Amino acid sequence: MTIKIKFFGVLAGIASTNETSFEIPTETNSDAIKEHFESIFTGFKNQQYQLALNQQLLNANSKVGDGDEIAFLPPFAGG
Amino acid sequence: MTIKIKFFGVLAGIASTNETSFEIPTETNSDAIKEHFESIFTGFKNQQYQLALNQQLLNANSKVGDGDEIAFLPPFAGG
Amino acid sequence: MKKNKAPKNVFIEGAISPEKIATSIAHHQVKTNIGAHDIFLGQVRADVLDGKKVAAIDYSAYTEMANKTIDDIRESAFDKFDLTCAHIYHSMGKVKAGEICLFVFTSSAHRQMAFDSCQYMVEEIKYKAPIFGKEIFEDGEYVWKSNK
Amino acid sequence: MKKNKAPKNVFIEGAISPEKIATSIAHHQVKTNIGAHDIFLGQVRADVLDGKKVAAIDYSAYTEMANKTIDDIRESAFDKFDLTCAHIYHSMGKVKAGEICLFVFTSSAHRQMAFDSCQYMVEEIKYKAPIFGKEIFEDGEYVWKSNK
Repeated sequence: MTIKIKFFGVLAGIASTNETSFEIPTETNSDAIKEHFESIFTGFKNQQYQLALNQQLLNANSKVGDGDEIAFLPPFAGG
Repeated sequence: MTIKIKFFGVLAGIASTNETSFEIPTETNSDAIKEHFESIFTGFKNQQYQLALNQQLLNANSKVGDGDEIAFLPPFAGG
Repeated sequence: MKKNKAPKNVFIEGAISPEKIATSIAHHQVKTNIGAHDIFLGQVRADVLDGKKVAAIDYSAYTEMANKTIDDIRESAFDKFDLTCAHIYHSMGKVKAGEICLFVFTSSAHRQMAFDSCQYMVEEIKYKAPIFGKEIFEDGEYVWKSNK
Repeated sequence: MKKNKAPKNVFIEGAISPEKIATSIAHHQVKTNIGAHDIFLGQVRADVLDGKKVAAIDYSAYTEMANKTIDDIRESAFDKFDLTCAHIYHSMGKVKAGEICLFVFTSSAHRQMAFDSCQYMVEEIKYKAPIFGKEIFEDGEYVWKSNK
């Protein structure tokens, strides 16, 4: 299963990339994905951010499956 | 003594003029001026309007003397 | 706040053009302490009254008093709100349906002040400035407009 | 209100020009049921942080989600307010201090709806749209901006 991962703003800087994919054997959840990337990019832990699943902000841990898109979103600054 | 009189909007139409002067022997008041012009231009009585004395709206009867300017102002429609 | 100088003339002959608005916006780009602008535009509506359509409004005013009143409104906005700039223009004479007759422009460091002051000034102008409008129908007849 | 069509792209490369705003205003002159427009403009401030002056903001966004979010905000404004038109544009990439980065334009028959809907959309965009901004100082260093 492949999950598409996107990083924005300060998080893209820490990860040194805007986008990656994440291969997993079975269905996973958003908390697990968050932990995984916080263990790779330890700087994420010092940042405030939210996750979006398929362009919807997540309020709670959610199931994530094949083809889903998870985005790591730092604070918004539009306008 | 000369008082300057100005008419605007619908009232200027009824009076067929924008401006006139009003000669009086002694100091008068705004109610007297109003009555005077309502007797000349009877159509004024059917109109809603306010008076301004020297560019200030009047809330009550006020003394009017030489050189003062009285304006007859129908409802405002700015914007 | 008291001022000695004569009030600025807010009246423009005929409609207010989109180009004038653009020029006014462009003039504010040197003021880099501004973070938010709010612009209100009044546009003449082709209202239908008794089956007849409004083609234009012909504006007249007690010019000296209107300029003084609007200057006072502007000064009171500076007292009430934390503003960087405030500009007001109103049409005089004929403005066709679809054209702009009122332009109120406020600028501040932050958006709330720009919004609140713009709304405040528009309401004050509508109720306090001695400006009169003849709604002219397509057939040439007219009625006098009232904000009340 | 549900829509099937793809959301409109609100992003414009670089600053939003006063001419674009003028053109947008001019396009509304055929809509003679409009009586009031409200236009909000966000302008980049030359804020001083730790003694260093902001020279520009470099905007980036989660484009697809931002367009969808802003489209939803616009649709909800039509549900909440009696609107004739609503337009939103946001800059992408670098916008210098003094230049315009956000343009929100509402039109209605009457002023209260134009004011209220413009303010509503600006607040919603600031808090819900995934748009990011790097405040770039005159010396080339930067900090990430946050609306919270």
